Amino acid sequence: MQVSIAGVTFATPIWTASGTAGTGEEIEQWCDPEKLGAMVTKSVSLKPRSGHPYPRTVETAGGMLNCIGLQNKGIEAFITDELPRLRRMLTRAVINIVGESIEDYVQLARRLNDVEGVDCLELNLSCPNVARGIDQGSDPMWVSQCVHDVRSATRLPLFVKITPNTNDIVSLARAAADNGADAISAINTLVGMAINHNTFKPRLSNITGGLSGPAIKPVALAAVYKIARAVKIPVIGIGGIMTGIDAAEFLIAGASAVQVGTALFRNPTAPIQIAAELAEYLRSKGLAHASDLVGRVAV
Amino acid sequence: MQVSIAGVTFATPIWTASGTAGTGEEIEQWCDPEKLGAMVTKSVSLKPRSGHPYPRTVETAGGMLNCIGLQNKGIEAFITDELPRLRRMLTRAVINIVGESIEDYVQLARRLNDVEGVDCLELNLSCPNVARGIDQGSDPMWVSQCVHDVRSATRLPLFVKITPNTNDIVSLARAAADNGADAISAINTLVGMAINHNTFKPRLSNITGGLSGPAIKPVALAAVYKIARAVKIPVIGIGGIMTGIDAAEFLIAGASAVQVGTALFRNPTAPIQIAAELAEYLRSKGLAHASDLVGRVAV
Amino acid sequence: MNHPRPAALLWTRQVARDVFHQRFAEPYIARHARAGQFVHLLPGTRHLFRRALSVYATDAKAGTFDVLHQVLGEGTRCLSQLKKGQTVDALGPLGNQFLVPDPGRRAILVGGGLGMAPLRLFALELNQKLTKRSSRRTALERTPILLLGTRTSSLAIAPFELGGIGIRASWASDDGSRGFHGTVVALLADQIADGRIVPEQSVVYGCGPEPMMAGLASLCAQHHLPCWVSLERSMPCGYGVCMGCVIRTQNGTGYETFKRVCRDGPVFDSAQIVF
Amino acid sequence: MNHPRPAALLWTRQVARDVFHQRFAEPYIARHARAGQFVHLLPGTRHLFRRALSVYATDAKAGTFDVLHQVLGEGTRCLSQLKKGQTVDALGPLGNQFLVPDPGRRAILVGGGLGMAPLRLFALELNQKLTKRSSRRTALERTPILLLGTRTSSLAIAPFELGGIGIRASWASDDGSRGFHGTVVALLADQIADGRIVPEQSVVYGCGPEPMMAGLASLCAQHHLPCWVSLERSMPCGYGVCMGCVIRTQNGTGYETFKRVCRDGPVFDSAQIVF
Ligand SMILES: Cc1cc2nc3c(=O)[nH]c(=O)nc-3n(C[C@H](O)[C@H](O)[C@H](O)COP(=O)(O)OP(=O)(O)OC[C@H]3O[C@@H](n4cnc5c(N)ncnc54)[C@H](O)[C@@H]3O)c2cc1C
Ligand SMILES: Cc1cc2nc3c(=O)[nH]c(=O)nc-3n(C[C@H](O)[C@H](O)[C@H](O)COP(=O)(O)OP(=O)(O)OC[C@H]3O[C@@H](n4cnc5c(N)ncnc54)[C@H](O)[C@@H]3O)c2cc1C
Ligand SMILES: Cc1cc2nc3c(=O)[nH]c(=O)nc-3n(C[C@H](O)[C@H](O)[C@H](O)COP(=O)(O)O)c2cc1C
Ligand SMILES: Cc1cc2nc3c(=O)[nH]c(=O)nc-3n(C[C@H](O)[C@H](O)[C@H](O)COP(=O)(O)O)c2cc1C
Ligand code: FES
Ligand code: FES
Repeated sequence: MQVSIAGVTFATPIWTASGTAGTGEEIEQWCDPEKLGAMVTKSVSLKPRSGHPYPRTVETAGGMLNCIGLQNKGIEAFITDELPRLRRMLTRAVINIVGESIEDYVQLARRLNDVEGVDCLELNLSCPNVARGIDQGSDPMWVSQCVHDVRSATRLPLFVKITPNTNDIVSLARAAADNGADAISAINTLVGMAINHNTFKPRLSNITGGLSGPAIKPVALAAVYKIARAVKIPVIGIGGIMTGIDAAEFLIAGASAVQVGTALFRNPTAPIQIAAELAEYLRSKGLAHASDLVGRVAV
Repeated sequence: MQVSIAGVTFATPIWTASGTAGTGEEIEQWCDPEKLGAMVTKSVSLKPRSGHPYPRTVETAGGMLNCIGLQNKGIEAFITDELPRLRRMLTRAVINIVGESIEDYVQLARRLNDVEGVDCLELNLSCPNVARGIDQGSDPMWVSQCVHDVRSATRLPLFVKITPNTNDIVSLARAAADNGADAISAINTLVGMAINHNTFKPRLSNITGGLSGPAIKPVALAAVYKIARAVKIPVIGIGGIMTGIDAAEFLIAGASAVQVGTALFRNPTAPIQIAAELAEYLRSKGLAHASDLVGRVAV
Repeated sequence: MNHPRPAALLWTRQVARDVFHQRFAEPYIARHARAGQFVHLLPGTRHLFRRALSVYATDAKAGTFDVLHQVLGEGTRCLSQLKKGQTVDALGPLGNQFLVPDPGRRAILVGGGLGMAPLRLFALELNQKLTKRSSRRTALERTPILLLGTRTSSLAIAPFELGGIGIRASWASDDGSRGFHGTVVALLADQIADGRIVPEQSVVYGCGPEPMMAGLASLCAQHHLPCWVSLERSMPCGYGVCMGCVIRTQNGTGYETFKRVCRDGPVFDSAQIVF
Repeated sequence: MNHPRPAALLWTRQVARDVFHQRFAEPYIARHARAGQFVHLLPGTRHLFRRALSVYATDAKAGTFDVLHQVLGEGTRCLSQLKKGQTVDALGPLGNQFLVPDPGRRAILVGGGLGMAPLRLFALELNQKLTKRSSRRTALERTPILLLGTRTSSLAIAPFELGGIGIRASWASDDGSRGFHGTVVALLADQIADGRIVPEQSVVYGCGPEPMMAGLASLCAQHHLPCWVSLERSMPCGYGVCMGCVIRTQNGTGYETFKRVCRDGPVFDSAQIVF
């Protein structure tokens, strides 16, 4: 099930998604790291962030909303406290970074250049829970500039995570690909809201949040399909993956690997289980490698 | 439960959504028309359209995809075959029109000016299943021009149905409001896809389709909330409404009325049931009118 | 005004591997359902769509209707696991029906697998109607001919209670383990060839998998044999509003290119259909 | 490596309107769970999130654990309707635990409604531990004091099996229908005022609705009485990865502003919390 992306090999195409598996410490107790394709860390910013107050999550039909608001220790504490353990973990470490400006992203990328234990970078250009997260991330010009500048600042394999809150996700993917991204991660969450009909209050402290889970799988699959046909770099599929069959569908649509997010909340061993199911599926189809499935969609 | 929008009164704020209740003939056998706030008809185009081949629908987690492709008789047959019965039906007739160009919309609006039985027009500027449906509909300039031109061509109350496949639905709503729309209908479906993991084929003949149902309710609610705060005209909420409580949440978010779509497939009496549940909810809150709930969200 | 109705399960009988015969109490459907029509059942709260099942039997006096279904996915599994006394939410009866043959023509019922379900009810209807007007009819017209196909003998499900009225099925099996060796369409061709079935004095009614219906349609077209087929589609609504369940029609243009199986069918003149 | 475990229902007892006491067979949780910890149960396939319930009792030998829960919504309803022998998917034990008082201090357990559940297990743990080292302890330290609050007498649920080890609850009720007339926090204030509880020789352990915990925290702060509270949050994951279940902390800045109830808690020093 090994896959190779941007010259890095991953034990399986099933990875954890940013913000849904902490920084490794917790997930290590449930998943054998050697069986994890990669650990994608929670977005880290330059400065520590408190995130939004409680309530931060709500269950919706087939999905959930969150407005965590990027609570994280900041890059320095991350490097001191988290990276050493991540380095010891026998899986790939994909460090997801988030900024408020292009300069932030560049600085974060530079800082991670100098340290050990970082296998790849993932730029979160798509957080719906911070001011301007979507405004910037849905502007192909801004994405071009941001990826271009980060690319100049680092030699690390660079994944760019883009937003589905757009009329044209393909342009965003192209903007990233044309400026040196090594892969596109798609998708982040959709903007959504829930209201308490008794109190008339929004169910999230930040009023709106990001929708994830099986509910958005069709949106993610369409995005991956379109992006995979439009760019030459690999696509990493994300959105509502709960089973090995779901993962297979993303590979068929054109993803070279997938990330598992919300499924981890329900089941801390989800990535391992999904990988096992995918392996079984590949066997049943007589396919030797996961890559044999990639982009096989029959249209 | 009576509501008034653009000078037209509706028996209840619970209407049917375009494309989900036919043209009245079928729904009449299940719903007492007097208890329906309005019947919004399937989109009608200038020329007859065959729509896309089967398969056109697929169930997804908490929702469904469709690529009907606007199968309809065309405006002339619609006026001859359908409108007379609609006129006899004791409910409001909202005629939903769809075109490929602004000129199409103008012509359709003009044609419906001359005939009787049309209470309101709804412009479908948001169909994901036809070429350019979303490209045009997600461009605020195009929406401005289209609404402006249609407004000049008709005196009928004008509702504009906009797409959620955008990074900025508020701009689309503003474009419509600033050019004479009487209300904003939000939302249409989200672009999505499903793949058969056995055959590797897309599950829809048109590859991608529109996602509707409870899965998209959070996206719809966020759209309604934002639009209601940005424009002065009424908002008509659409997306995943299955119960009276769902409808109440849309009113609280700022909708003056709602449309019920996918719920009709599961239950042909859904609008009547939802209206009864909403009435019960209003009673339980000690509210006399549905309008007492509109925009009451506590932020 | 029609409405969804709770139908209470009276019993479930497993009649083959994964195939279940169930009887529900619901007087309205029991009274109104005709052969070819279907009920649209909500198998549980998890599903958005209902599941369509042909009406297999009715008892207007007792107020019951039967279905015969094969467990394919989640929906039919839920149904098969219902407990006695539990209810399902049912719409129906929906769709059009099999119409009796014109005078002088005999009904040839051709079923594949579970497709036999609506044909069985039709055989009973025919028997009843033809008995009433038996004075003006020949014996030949009276008794429908029933041809049933199965993959193999062990999967064959015989329609229940037809023996009592003198209707017996001729079987065809793909592997020759039961009756004619070949498809049921080949069996029909065989019976036409040897004169047992006379096209000018017959009308064919078919129900089964789509490839079989296509084969049946083309055989009948060849022999100028009128042929009605019952078709299946995934049905989001079942009552005509979603336009999801469409079939392509011959010579149709524009809006008429596609018809709705749930409301314009499920029974179609096979000559009208593009398979 | 830990993993989700199927826990089989042994029995359900309804102990009040909408309140159920259930025993599950699951040896690992039975052996490892400590007072204050919780299990995270998947009530059925319809729900995305699990539901957190405090461990109410354990029997390491028999390999069982108990929960006590009130039916609030779909999740707890599903649980309450489980049939004997059916399993739920369980994570656990999760979270931190109540720690025994420092020497010279007596445990005052203050519970509101179902909040009594983890306190009951803690009372048993304390009893066991203190019995072992009883030679070095005074009787005063030995027996925890248990104060329980209820809205009204008819809703009061007494913790089971504590009588046998000599721990008896003092009750407070909002309407005076059982024991002290007032909240359980007022009862504690009362017992401090009349000297039955000596702040310098006590540690408070509270579990109950958040407003009650806030009141308890502020009373204890006033009397410089150490106070541990068990808190509740909606918990998407329950094991620390989602950052959804947070509580605001005193003096916390940046990342430290919010702590996770599921992993940093659910038991917190009340002085650290901003209610
Ligand atoms: C008019 C009509 C009459 C029918 N009569 C019978 C009958 O008497 N006995 C019987 O066993 N089956 C019958 N079917 C087929 C039956 O509806 C499907 O087998 C059933 O819907 C499968 O549902 P599932 O949840 O078990 O399977 P899944 O595969 O999980 O269903 C997934 C989706 O596909 C749809 N679907 C899958 N297969 C079919 C199919 N062949 N036809 C239509 N929709 C499908 C379902 O509605 C659902 O939306 C009939 C279908 C139609 C349209
Ligand atoms: C550490 C911990 C221990 C708990 N111990 C117990 C116990 O021993 N007995 C008991 O009856 N209850 C306990 N609860 C509360 C219990 O988890 C909720 O009552 C339950 O989740 C409600 O689920 P529902 O589906 O029935 O209700 P719904 O209201 O339908 O739940 C909807 C959503 O809200 C969440 N939710 C709703 N209320 C609460 C709440 N008060 N706390 C946390 N999440 C909530 C649910 O997880 C779910 O995501 C505990 C909670 C926590 C965090
Ligand atoms: C609680 C939560 C927190 C998240 N935090 C981040 C984050 O910090 N950075 C990021 O790039 N994506 C974040 N995401 C988005 C996920 O990585 C993923 O893109 C999205 O949830 C869709 O996948 P899923 O449906 O499998 O959850 C978060 C998602 C959730 C549910
Ligand atoms: C099968 C189907 C057909 C639809 N056809 C149309 C249409 O012709 N015109 C239109 O404006 N919207 C159409 N819609 C969109 C609905 O009117 C509605 O905006 C959307 O489905 C969201 O609402 P819901 O979740 O309640 O279904 C269609 C939706 C479905 C499911
Ligand atoms: S199933 Fe909806 S039109 Fe036939
Ligand atoms: S519930 Fe996920 S971090 Fe606590």
